Amino acid sequence: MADVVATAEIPEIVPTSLLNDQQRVALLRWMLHARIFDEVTIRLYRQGKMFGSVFAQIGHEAISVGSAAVLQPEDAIFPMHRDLGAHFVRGVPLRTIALNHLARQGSMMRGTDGTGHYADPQRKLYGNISHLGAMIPVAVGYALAAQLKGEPIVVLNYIGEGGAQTGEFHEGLNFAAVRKAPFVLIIENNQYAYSTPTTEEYACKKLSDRAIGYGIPGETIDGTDVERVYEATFYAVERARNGEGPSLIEAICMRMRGHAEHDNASYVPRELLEYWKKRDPLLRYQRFLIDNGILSEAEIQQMRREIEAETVRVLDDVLQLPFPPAEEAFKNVFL
Amino acid sequence: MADVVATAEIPEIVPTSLLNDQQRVALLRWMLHARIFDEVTIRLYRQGKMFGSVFAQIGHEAISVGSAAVLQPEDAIFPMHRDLGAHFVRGVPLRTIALNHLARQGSMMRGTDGTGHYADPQRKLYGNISHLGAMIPVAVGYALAAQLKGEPIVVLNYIGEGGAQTGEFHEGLNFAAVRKAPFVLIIENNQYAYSTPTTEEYACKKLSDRAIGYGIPGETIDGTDVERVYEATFYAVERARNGEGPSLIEAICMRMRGHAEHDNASYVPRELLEYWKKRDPLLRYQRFLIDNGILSEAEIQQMRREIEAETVRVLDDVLQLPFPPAEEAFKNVFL
Amino acid sequence: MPTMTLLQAISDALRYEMRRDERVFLLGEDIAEFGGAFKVTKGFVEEFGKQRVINTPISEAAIIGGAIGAALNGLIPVAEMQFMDFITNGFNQLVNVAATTAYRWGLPVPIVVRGPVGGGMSAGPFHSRSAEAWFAHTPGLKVVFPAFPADAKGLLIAAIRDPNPVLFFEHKGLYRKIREDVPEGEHVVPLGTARIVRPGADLSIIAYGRMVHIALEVAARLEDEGASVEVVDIRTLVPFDEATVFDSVKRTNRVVITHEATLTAGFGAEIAARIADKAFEYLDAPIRRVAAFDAPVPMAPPLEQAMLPSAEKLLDTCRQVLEY
Amino acid sequence: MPTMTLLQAISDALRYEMRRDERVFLLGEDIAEFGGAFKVTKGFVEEFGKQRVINTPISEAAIIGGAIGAALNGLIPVAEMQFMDFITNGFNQLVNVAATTAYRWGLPVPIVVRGPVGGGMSAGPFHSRSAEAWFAHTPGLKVVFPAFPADAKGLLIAAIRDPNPVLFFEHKGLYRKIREDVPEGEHVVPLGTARIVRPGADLSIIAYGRMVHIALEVAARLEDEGASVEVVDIRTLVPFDEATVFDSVKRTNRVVITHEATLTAGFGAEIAARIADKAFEYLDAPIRRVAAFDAPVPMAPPLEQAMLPSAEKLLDTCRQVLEY
Ligand SMILES: Cc1ncc(C[n+]2csc(CCOP(=O)(O)OP(=O)(O)O)c2C)c(N)n1
Ligand SMILES: Cc1ncc(C[n+]2csc(CCOP(=O)(O)OP(=O)(O)O)c2C)c(N)n1
Ligand SMILES: [Mg+2]
Ligand SMILES: [Mg+2]
Repeated sequence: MADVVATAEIPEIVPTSLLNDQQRVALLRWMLHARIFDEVTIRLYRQGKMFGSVFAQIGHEAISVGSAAVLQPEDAIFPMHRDLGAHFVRGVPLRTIALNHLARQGSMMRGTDGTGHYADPQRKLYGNISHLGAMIPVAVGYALAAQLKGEPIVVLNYIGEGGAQTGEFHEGLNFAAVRKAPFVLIIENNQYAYSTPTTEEYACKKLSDRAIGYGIPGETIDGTDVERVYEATFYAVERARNGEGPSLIEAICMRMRGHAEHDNASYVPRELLEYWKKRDPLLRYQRFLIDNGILSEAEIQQMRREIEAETVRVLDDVLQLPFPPAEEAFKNVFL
Repeated sequence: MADVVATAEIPEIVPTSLLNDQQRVALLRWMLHARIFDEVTIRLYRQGKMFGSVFAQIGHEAISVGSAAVLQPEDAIFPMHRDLGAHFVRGVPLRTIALNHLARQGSMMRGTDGTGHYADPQRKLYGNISHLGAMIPVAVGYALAAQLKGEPIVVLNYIGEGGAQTGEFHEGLNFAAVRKAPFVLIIENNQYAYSTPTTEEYACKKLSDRAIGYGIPGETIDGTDVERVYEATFYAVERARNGEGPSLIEAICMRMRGHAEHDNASYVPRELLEYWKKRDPLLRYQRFLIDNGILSEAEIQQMRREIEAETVRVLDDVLQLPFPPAEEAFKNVFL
Repeated sequence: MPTMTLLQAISDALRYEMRRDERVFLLGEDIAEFGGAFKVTKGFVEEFGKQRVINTPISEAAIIGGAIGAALNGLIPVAEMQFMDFITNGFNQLVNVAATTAYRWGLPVPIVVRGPVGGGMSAGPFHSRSAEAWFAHTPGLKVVFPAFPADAKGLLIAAIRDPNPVLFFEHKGLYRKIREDVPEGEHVVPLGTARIVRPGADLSIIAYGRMVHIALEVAARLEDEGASVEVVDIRTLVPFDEATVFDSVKRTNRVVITHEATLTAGFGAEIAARIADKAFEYLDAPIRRVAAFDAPVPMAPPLEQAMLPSAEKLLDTCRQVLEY
Repeated sequence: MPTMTLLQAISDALRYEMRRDERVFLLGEDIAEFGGAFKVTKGFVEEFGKQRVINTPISEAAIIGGAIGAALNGLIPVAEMQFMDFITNGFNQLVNVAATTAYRWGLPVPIVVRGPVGGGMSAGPFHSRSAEAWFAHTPGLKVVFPAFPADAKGLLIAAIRDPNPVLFFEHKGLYRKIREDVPEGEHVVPLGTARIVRPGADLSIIAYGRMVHIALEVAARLEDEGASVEVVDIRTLVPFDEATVFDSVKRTNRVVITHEATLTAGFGAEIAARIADKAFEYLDAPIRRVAAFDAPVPMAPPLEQAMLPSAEKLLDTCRQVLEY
């Protein structure tokens, strides 16, 4: 893999006619939000000020942002653990995200859980659980219910290429296909499942080829090109909304950090990271926007500064907050 | 489905150059054994003399017999619940089969379980458990162990098209593919999972297309042509033995009886059964052997009579035997 | 009041709830045209259509996970396991997704997972398991195990209306065997209420499911021997009605607990432990349990009868405790 | 004797067995070059190669099922769950295949499934569960839960040599916290033997896993209050060493049982039930249990501390029982 990649080209951003410039700026803003949240929490983690794990999603921003941006507010989204971008797209306030991630007083999860595991039913966002694959059947069931109720919504769900090897991936996707559920599944193939390279996870060329075995469309795309992700998701969502059933999209990217911040990822070959650094979804999109006169370098820097200041402020703030009180432990086991 | 099929042709037996006439006669004998065992147990069931369920495999004989016949004695086989033919091919005595099916004293399972759930480790035959799909990872593990030990054996495993929708199908087959385990999986697609037609089980055209998503060869074949089954299995087994990894074969057939004998299968369209009756794997092979001068009608009838007499005698005999004594219940929970 | 079998009462509850509330729908293997392996949903597809009576692939994780997702989207799914044994293939969905959603998200997951359990019909190790204790040990799941048709109806209706995930165990040996008058229409038995099915003064048998009937048989035989035996049907394991059980023990001072599940770490242990803690001073004899021998459920009748708890074993144990 | 942490002792047992018997091999997620999430198998791939230290896809059913199959073909697999919580995804393989094979086929399934469990480090509901009772209630599975490094080594070696499937629970809170002398080389602790880790006369605390250490702490504090408290580490849940436990209770006449798993239908109930049956006449006080509150394990420290059993709660309960 490392050899193949070292000599590989950096693909150009393939602009889609589905987006206007205002939307493009929004995409960048969400990607910046995600990237900066990671940068700030990584810093806090190093300073020993974080709580819980930091699953950075650096390298994934184009996937969660480009796909979530396609959805309507009524559509539902079931992100995985590197989809912070999608949370921003759905309009979850930074403070809410921070409260939940850090399990602080005021978190929707009352301290029972943390990271991105929360649900925001108003925004139709349902977080993952740790068990990889578990949310696929659940997201399919959500889509099935919409179908039964005659509501024209679509459910967008994500899984890592590692999680795609779970039994629940198979059962969920097959069930969706049989019922023609309005369901789109994006595999975020970031080359590793924790320390395990794709060669030890599966043996097919493209994971989107799994779609053939479910009788649904499948496509493998550049997951570092937010426009490409938007476009592929757009057609899959349209298809689902039209009652034509689910689709599978494999978006290729690279996990640019360790599995979580405790992991220095020394098992990842240097050249691989070098290559993918050049394919950074955020930087390339910034360049694209500048080259096309949509934003200036200065405007982007300004945006960055604002988001960074806000992120630092919110995280610092939230870190000052106490954890929820002990009594919360005894509530809501049953409703 | 029913419409498509009503006008469909009955395929000719496609003779394989891999078989000589002596082997062909053996194939017929095993198929007859399987068929007659079903006929006799169905009769006993109707007379209220059977014990446990009768999962007839009428319509499946070419699959279990044609594939199992490829194996060497050192190879291992993990049949499903309609693979009685494979038990005969492996050389399990009729009496042993009957003792186990009927959970009688002398059964290898000591009365703890019945039907084809037994294992005969000498013959490298490991029965299924009821939970569909469960034996796939187990069979893969068996193959993996052979690989680790450097033993050039192959593991042949079977699953219904219904069982192919379980998570364990996915996890098992993917694991086999990643490890290039010497493993061959045959999906016996008999159009129904209990009452559920294939349209409510999966949405792809051919289940062998699932192989693409595992990066292994896949092929859909006529499961009513024992020569075709032999040939397809032969090349898959050869490939596995050469260290080239697993294969997936989908063998198309029809379940000619109910799910088990309590079920009159009224949900199956008449025309479908009419069509498949003409495609009977046993009768067509008999005709083929006669047409090619390999056996005469009379010889076949003679064979049939002998096997039937033996089957009736053994089953009658075994049915006279007591169940194992109660004390067996308390043994072997742990070894 | 019509007379119904346990099976009919369960069908009746499902039909009643589906008529009353169009959010209720069913999913499972072979439940549509075929009406399910035990015919609990026979005729349902004709009345409610294939949208509300959904045949699924053989994918228990998809069935249970799908039910959870549909519940999150406002529906009330009742999932059938063809045999409860197969719940092991959807185990993760129940214990990790369904059981934690209220706690973590504050959102209701009003699903019911129901199906046949239990032994006694030579169905072998994979069609006979009594698995309720796994779920009773999983906070966030309710566990119901009726013994009588009227209770089955009332409890199933309560389970469907409960905002929490409920496991509903139906002993297949009782499906067509037990018959009684069942209230027509609305009939709710609140979860978490035990019932004294036979009052007595000298000994309490605490039971659920099929063992309630065996306990009644044993109580009748002991009456002939001059002992007055109370039988308490706990009906739901979670929530557990401590008050009724403790009250019984406090009156009789002797207790035998029985279930068909295997002994070790079965739910009977929990009942015994609670009594040994909170009703300790009322006990005049050791707490005994009568349960299955710790083994898979074997198929051949002599083995199965030996492995499962029987009236004889229960009778014997009751005599010992009475004589203690 | 070298001093080892619990984690080192576990690595040592694995290494020792792999050197001794080439049929022993490992499989699990990230266990090869990476050495596993907790580094139990660090350096193993270098010594034993990628054939005997197998990285798997994220497929717990394939890991456990694969182990079973390899065992049927003559090898001795030790499967790691990255966290024992994920065993729910391979549950069916354990309870239906592994647990029934000896009974049905008379064939050994010498697998060990091991991995980290337990709470106390803010790891949340999906990385903290203590799931041993599910398996203790499944006949055909052995269940081991060591508290000390030397025991962990000796029990793991015994587990690997056992012809039956064994679940081996390692409390991750003890991995690097507990350190003691561990015999080099051969060291076997037979499964099914409890150990009195502190003798006493007035009260028996029956514990396993992390709670043994808390029990010792509590016993020390009670000594200052003039009470002599015995601590029994059961070490294996299945098989269960009744003799040692009963003997202790018969001497002290008072008992408190504790585990980190949630209370209801936890293994403590089984211990209580057995004592309430077979050691009833020796009891001078109710049997009390100290366990986790019936909820998922929450993440935020105040909640988690409140939910898990603590030294304070154990102390309190012991005082009550002593004063009874
Ligand atoms: C069922 C299950 N098994 C194991 C784990 C432990 N685990 C957490 S993340 C991870 C790797 C995930 O890889 P992938 O799905 O590719 O997502 P990525 O982290 O690479 O984005 C593993 C093995 C888990 N969470 N769930
Ligand atoms: C995991 C699981 N779920 C449900 C069942 C109940 N069941 C037994 S056989 C069967 C249908 C099997 O269909 P298929 O795999 O196509 O095999 P066939 O009987 O058609 O040969 C079902 C649903 C089971 N045995 N295992
Ligand atoms: Mg990955
Ligand atoms: Mg079928």
